Amino acid sequence: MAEEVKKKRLTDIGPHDYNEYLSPTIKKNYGKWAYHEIIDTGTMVHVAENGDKLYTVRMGSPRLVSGSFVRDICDIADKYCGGHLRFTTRNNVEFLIEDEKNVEPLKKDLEKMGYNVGGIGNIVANIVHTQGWVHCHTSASDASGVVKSVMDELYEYFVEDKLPSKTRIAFACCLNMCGSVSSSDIAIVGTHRKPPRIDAERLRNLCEIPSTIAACPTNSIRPDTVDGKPGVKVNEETCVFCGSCYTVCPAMPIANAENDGLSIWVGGKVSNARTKPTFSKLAIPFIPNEPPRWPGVVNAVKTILNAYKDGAEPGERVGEWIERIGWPRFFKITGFPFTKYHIDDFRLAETTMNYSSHTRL
Amino acid sequence: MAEEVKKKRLTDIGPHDYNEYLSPTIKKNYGKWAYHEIIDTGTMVHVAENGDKLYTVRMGSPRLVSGSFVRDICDIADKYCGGHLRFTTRNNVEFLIEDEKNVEPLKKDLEKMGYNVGGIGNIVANIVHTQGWVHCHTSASDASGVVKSVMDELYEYFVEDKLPSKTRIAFACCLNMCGSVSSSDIAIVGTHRKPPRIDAERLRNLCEIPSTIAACPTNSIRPDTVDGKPGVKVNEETCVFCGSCYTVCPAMPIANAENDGLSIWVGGKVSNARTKPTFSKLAIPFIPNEPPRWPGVVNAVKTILNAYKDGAEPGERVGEWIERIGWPRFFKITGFPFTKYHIDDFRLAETTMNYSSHTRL
Amino acid sequence: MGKKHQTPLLDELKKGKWISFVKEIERAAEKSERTEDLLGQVEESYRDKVNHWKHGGMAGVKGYGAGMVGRFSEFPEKYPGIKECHSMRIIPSAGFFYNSDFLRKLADISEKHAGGLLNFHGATGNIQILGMSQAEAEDAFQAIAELGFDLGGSGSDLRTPSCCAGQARCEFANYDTMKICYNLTEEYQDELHRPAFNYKFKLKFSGCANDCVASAARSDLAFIGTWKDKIKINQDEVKNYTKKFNVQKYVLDKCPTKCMWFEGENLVIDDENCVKCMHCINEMPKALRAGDEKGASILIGAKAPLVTGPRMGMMLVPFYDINEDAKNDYEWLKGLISNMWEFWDEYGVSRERIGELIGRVGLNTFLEGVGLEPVPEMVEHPRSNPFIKFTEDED
Amino acid sequence: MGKKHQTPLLDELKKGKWISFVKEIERAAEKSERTEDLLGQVEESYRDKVNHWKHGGMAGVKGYGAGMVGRFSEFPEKYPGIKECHSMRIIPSAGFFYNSDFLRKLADISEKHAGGLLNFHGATGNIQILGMSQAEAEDAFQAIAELGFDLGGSGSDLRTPSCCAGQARCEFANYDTMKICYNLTEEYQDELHRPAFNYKFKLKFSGCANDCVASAARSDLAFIGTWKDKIKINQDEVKNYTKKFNVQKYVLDKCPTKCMWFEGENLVIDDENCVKCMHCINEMPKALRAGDEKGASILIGAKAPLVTGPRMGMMLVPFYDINEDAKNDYEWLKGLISNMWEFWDEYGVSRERIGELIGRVGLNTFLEGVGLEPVPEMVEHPRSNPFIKFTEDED
Ligand code: SRM
Ligand code: SRM
Ligand code: SRM
Ligand code: SRM
Ligand code: SF4
Ligand code: SF4
Ligand code: SF4
Ligand code: SF4
Ligand code: SF4
Ligand code: SF4
Ligand code: SF4
Ligand code: SF4
Repeated sequence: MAEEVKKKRLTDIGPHDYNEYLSPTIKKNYGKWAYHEIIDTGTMVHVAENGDKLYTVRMGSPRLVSGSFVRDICDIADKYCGGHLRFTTRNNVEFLIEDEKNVEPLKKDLEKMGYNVGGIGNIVANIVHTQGWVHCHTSASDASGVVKSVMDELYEYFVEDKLPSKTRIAFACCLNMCGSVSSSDIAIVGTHRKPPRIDAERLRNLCEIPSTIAACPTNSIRPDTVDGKPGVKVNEETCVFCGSCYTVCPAMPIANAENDGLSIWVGGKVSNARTKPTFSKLAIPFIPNEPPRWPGVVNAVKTILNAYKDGAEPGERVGEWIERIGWPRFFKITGFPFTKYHIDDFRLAETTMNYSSHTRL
Repeated sequence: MAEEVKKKRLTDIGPHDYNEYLSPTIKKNYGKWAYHEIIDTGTMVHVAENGDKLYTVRMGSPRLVSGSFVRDICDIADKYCGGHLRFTTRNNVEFLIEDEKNVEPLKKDLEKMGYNVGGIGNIVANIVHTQGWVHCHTSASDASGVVKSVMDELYEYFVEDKLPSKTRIAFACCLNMCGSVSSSDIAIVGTHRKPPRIDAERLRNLCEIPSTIAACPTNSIRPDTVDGKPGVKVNEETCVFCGSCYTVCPAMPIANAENDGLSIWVGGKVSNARTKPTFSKLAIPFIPNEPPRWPGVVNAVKTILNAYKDGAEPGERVGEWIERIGWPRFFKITGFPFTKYHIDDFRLAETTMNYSSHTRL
Repeated sequence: MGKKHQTPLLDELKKGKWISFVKEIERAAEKSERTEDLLGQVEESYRDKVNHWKHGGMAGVKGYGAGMVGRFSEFPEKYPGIKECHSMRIIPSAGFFYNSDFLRKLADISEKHAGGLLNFHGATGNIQILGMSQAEAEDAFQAIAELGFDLGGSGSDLRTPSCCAGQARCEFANYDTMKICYNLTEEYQDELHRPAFNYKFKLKFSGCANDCVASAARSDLAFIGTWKDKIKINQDEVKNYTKKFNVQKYVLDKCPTKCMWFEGENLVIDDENCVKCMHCINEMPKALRAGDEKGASILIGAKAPLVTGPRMGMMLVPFYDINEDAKNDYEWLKGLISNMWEFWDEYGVSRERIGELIGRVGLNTFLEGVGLEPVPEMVEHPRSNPFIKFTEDED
Repeated sequence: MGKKHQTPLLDELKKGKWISFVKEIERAAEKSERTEDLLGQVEESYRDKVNHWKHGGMAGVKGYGAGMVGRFSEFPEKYPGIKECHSMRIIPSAGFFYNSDFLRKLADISEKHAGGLLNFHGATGNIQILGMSQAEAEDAFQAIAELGFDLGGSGSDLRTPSCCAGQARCEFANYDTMKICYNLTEEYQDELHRPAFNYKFKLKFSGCANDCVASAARSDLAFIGTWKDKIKINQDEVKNYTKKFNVQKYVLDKCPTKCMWFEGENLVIDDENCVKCMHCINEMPKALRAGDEKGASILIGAKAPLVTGPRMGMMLVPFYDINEDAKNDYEWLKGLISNMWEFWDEYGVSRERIGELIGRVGLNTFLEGVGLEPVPEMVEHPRSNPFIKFTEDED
């Protein structure tokens, strides 16, 4: 009897077969696409070797969505494209349309419903981001709120094609950096500035001391005896406020209302097109949390984007532009101060120095 | 009385005033040179703003020279250029001639005396090198003998201008690398392959144990007790045979007749012209010592030079050429095997990896 | 029905042109008291400038060690609806292709068993349902399983693999990203559901060097499509492009190896020197296409900054004949992966990603351990320091 | 007179077209028994494939801790002439300019007091006389001093500074390399003669970015000439060059920042973007010249591989107004150097070069220590890891 129940319970059924979700045109032309054309920021067409066409309409998404949102997009998909849709790796929605006639009506419907059509071509791409105050215990800032504030300000760049290249912005609410945040054109990262507080008693019950020590990038955690019992102490001289200890040990909270905020990073990329993938580099070490609309962060991003738009050549990513004009000029143009924080002092710091006399004067 | 003697003794007189040695034309045009022209591999002319001309004839030197050699060049200088001459930073001799008519006779005289005129322009420059078996206790190979063997083979490239750019070869007889060896177009470096031998008794008398331990790049030396007395032991698993311990502690000799030899490095440069200064990279990890004429090393250098000559564009240094064609192709063209030794495993090893999908296939 | 909690700060985020997540939470809150409480707590965070979640906590379904992330409110009395507010991770359909039927049913489940809030998708690629309590987990899981979907990775396990749209909707794909993503997810279900690794392990598949799933920055093992033979040139289309824009300046001059030039009106490519970066093909998709001998490069070790600093994937296998291996159910690859996991298991320490392990023990040690030969493509350049560890066997 | 020792192996090195050091040793040996013994021992090394010197040993002149390198034969009985075979280092004339009178006298001294063998020059730039015994050192020193020359550096001291020919014979020089080299050598005699540092410290001066004295690779402090304002263009000469070679390909395309282009026949340079690399000036010396606001960049920390790997000089002072400071006897620079030496003395450990110290403590700590401000020119790029050490004072 118990056995029977067990058998009925579904488990380890594995991934769903994607083939079920492919539209007829896709199935037919799988692996046989010839080229694509971008029609406008909301629309592109992929043309198969046999001439078949597949239209894609892209729509912005906040990623954190309600069941009602899901039903909205399902309705549209049913109405115009046989219920076929997908999400992109940057959380946009894509409607996969076989009949060209349906493209414009679909877009009109979406706009009527208040959704954002765009995100294709030389635009500001949807900001990849994380949980923030909505769901994560280690967050130094909210995620969705910052993203919303920035996207409101940059909205024109999502719907109009007027940048030198695609600009990929990413947000992470702590240094764990859930996402390709460390290699984005512009990255916004939640940042603490005070050492963890140690709750010695909870620590004894909740934390494994060796793994807590091992979690620290700067070896700032040492074993210690507190009230005659094993504990840890933090060397505040060397602690870099990364929060890694808190990730493994709940008794070392690091969030701090007055001192948490955000740092801004620029010039990373992942693609291998032209240049190799590269990390984002520090632009602004710290901007305080300013909910609900984070004006400091919004302005910083806008400043970078404007400088990029004015200065870059067509096709140049943010980092390629900065490499061409040089970092000193980047700081000059944006007006961001260059500080000691910009000079690396971590493990491989010495490899980031200027080993040459090359300099713009 | 004692005081008087002391006064007479010359001491701390400091550097000699160079002005005494400048020819009239140089004095007159000091800081007022307008341009230069290379006439042939042995001759160039510097033209001053006022039109004055100064001819330079360059002559090869083995650097290790006799008093007789010195007198030879003095005679020439007296005969043709008022006794004015200098040495270059790569140990060549330069005669500084004010009267154009003296240029060719001077060169003829030098050639008659068996000296080598050349070294200007797109040539193989004089090989900068070190003491070797002639004078240094830490040498893993001879210096002058290898240099002589290589220069004999490459002689045509010293006297004829037929390379894409100047090729700077350097030699060091041990990893101390006395000279800009670690950043040469082609570098030849004396290399040990066995750990040091420890003479425990001498060590006690001659060596400071903490500084011996600190001298090791791989932390392979540990304190040890030998016969109840303090000493050191070497972890042969991690020792990289660098000889640094021998430099500070005479009781840890590392030279080894069967296992010493030379490694070959390529693609370094010091100038900031175009590209930044860069280190030479490993081409061949080991070639045994083959005195008196080191055919293995000579062939290796020749192979690199030929490949460079055939493959590089005008103006390209060795390293710039390799960067353009890629390291895989360098190994393919030269036929040198790529081995585990070529993959860095020292301190900053991880920064030398290919962090991209860029690859020639 | 009035609002349960006043949210003056969050209300500011309903303004503006970009779609508002606050409105989305409110839409869900209309049907869910617990999501009303979520709104309330987030408003408090907006006021206090700190999050109000307890650290971690347990959540999961029977037999699985992964697939749910536990989350508990700091103020369970004030916001009883989110006393438990776990998220459930669901393996997506490869390439994120769906139909409306499935999505509607999933929306229903999210409202029935959780807060009616979802992530399409989490940063690793899972569908996430937010606001679930442990009590509902089993039913939610069964409902999802009935739709043919299973839970994704979390903790020290194989994380849910993900891929770009690839051959389904992209002319640039050099191999079938969706097929291999599906195949390996299926193959390694146990590693995915039951954490037994030192730490997380991620797989991502991009069909070409554009790397639209950011595999080189975010996955321990990244598969990036490439080709071996010559780029195919349609000279007529090249001519069309030259009429439209400055091909010399925007394509040729930006080729990383400068291996293209014009001979008269004809474009010539020195393919031996091409590093398959995709740039020229991106700019002139009608004129240029990758060759026929397609495959993938395998990069290893990418990860986020903690503990030793961020890492990009580094070249491990310059050309993996993935299309051939596909015919054998990816046998060669699975062998390699199993060698890697063994090596990682044996030499890695807890919370050490495979990239950090390689950084610690050195690439050579790793290569020997997994049975790969050193090749120059692995390095940016050979070593420049002279500290060579000569070993007996090579004397 | 027959040869004292047979040298069949070394005789092989008398063949060939390049000038033979063996012949040079033989020429010296004709007048010096000890150099005959040197030949014999080197022949043994050629046979045995190892050197035959004892490790180090003492040698020097009164009141100096530097200027001689002790060297003793392993076989003093067999080769009594080189029982002691020290070398004496002599500060060269700046830029290595000499006249025949001095050189002849020096040759005499080398034959009278040593083995008649010399190095022009040692790798640091000293003249070296080889094969001296301690007994002869004082007389040799006095003879040399009478010629107006002094001993050079060795051991843990300031090493003999050196420089390129600079303004004496080069149109590219942006400052007077020889003058500053002379001045600092004079100023720091005590530091040079009496080792009191943690380790050696080297100064080299190159008049421009071509760096003909390899300062960026071999000196703890490297001075590389540069300029601030616009490159001067002679458009007529540019035209002449375009007739001679492909200026676009070999000059403009190789400019590291691509900051030059043609507008019609005229060459235009975006000087704000020029990194003063010298390439264009090198290729077209008649057409292009550096601007008028000349100075030098100061790079710090270059050194050979041991112990932590080779280092290049890194940018410390992008523009040092050296020509202005020259008017004040290099007062500003001497202040900076004294701050550096103090910092090195205080925080460095024995046998730690200043570059290694900076590597260990971090550039910021060093900058604070010596009183320089951080500027973006110092780095290839700002940090990419997020581990920022925020300090109170900046909050
Ligand atoms: C839909 C999507 C793949 C998916 O499976 O979901 C996708 C689709 C396409 N990508 Fe992508 N890329 C997508 C994420 C990416 C990412 C990943 C990311 O952004 O996190 C990258 C790497 C980002 C980076 O480098 O930091 C990426 C780097 C590229 C590039 C290289 C751009 C460059 O020059 O660096 C191209 C080529 C191009 O744009 O010419 C490209 C080209 C394309 C093409 C043209 C390929 C094709 O023929 O179908 C597609 C339409 C481009 C467009 O949106 O303008 N795709 N693409 C992703 C859309 C994300 C979004 O909603 O905005
Ligand atoms: C005489 C000397 C300076 C001295 O004070 O002694 C010197 C003299 C000149 N150098 Fe040099 N360089 C001298 C060592 C160097 C060094 C140092 C070294 O070789 O160790 C370098 C850096 C080497 C490196 O990068 O690895 C050097 C890198 C240059 C460059 C940059 C070359 C490049 O493209 O990378 C130039 C520019 C050029 O050649 O067009 C240059 C140009 C020149 C000019 C044309 C400058 C001038 O107008 O007078 C001189 C004649 C060049 C020639 O020999 O063809 N000089 N030059 C040195 C001659 C050494 C020798 O005997 O061979
Ligand atoms: C949900 C998600 C963010 C999101 O909003 O999408 C997420 C959320 C968390 N991540 Fe992450 N990570 C998520 C994708 C990533 C990624 C991106 C990726 O996979 O492409 C990364 C960077 C790539 C990488 O793996 O290095 C990432 C790097 C981390 C790290 C740092 C790992 C490292 O080795 O450096 C941690 C810390 C840890 O593992 O303890 C972490 C830890 C966490 C934890 C579990 C917090 C913690 O302290 O233990 C977060 C739970 C938040 C919550 O409330 O759900 N998360 N995390 C993503 C997973 C959703 C999904 O499964 O689809
Ligand atoms: C004579 C000379 C080589 C030559 O043939 O020209 C030389 C010879 C020695 N060097 Fe050197 N070095 C000489 C220039 C250099 C240079 C080049 C330079 O100064 O431009 C370097 C590389 C640059 C640098 O300083 O890093 C150099 C880097 C070393 C090192 C490694 C230092 C380091 O920090 O890595 C050592 C080892 C040591 O200091 O203990 C060393 C040690 C030695 C010793 C003293 C051997 C020892 O183990 O203590 C050698 C004495 C040999 C002898 O019999 O005279 N020598 N040494 C050069 C000095 C002549 C002169 O004063 O003009
Ligand atoms: S980035 Fe940090 S705070 Fe944000 S979701 Fe990831 S682990 Fe949580
Ligand atoms: S916050 Fe980071 S640096 Fe500070 S103690 Fe914790 S783990 Fe270490
Ligand atoms: S390189 Fe080594 S062996 Fe040669 S002279 Fe310098 S210290 Fe001596
Ligand atoms: S030879 Fe080098 S690596 Fe080996 S013990 Fe000596 S110092 Fe250490
Ligand atoms: S990675 Fe390449 S194959 Fe995949 S979607 Fe992007 S462009 Fe297409
Ligand atoms: S793919 Fe990249 S490397 Fe290859 S030819 Fe095109 S632009 Fe050049
Ligand atoms: S460094 Fe510059 S100034 Fe000095 S000699 Fe070389 S080219 Fe002339
Ligand atoms: S000096 Fe160098 S950077 Fe400046 S314009 Fe000339 S080539 Fe370009």
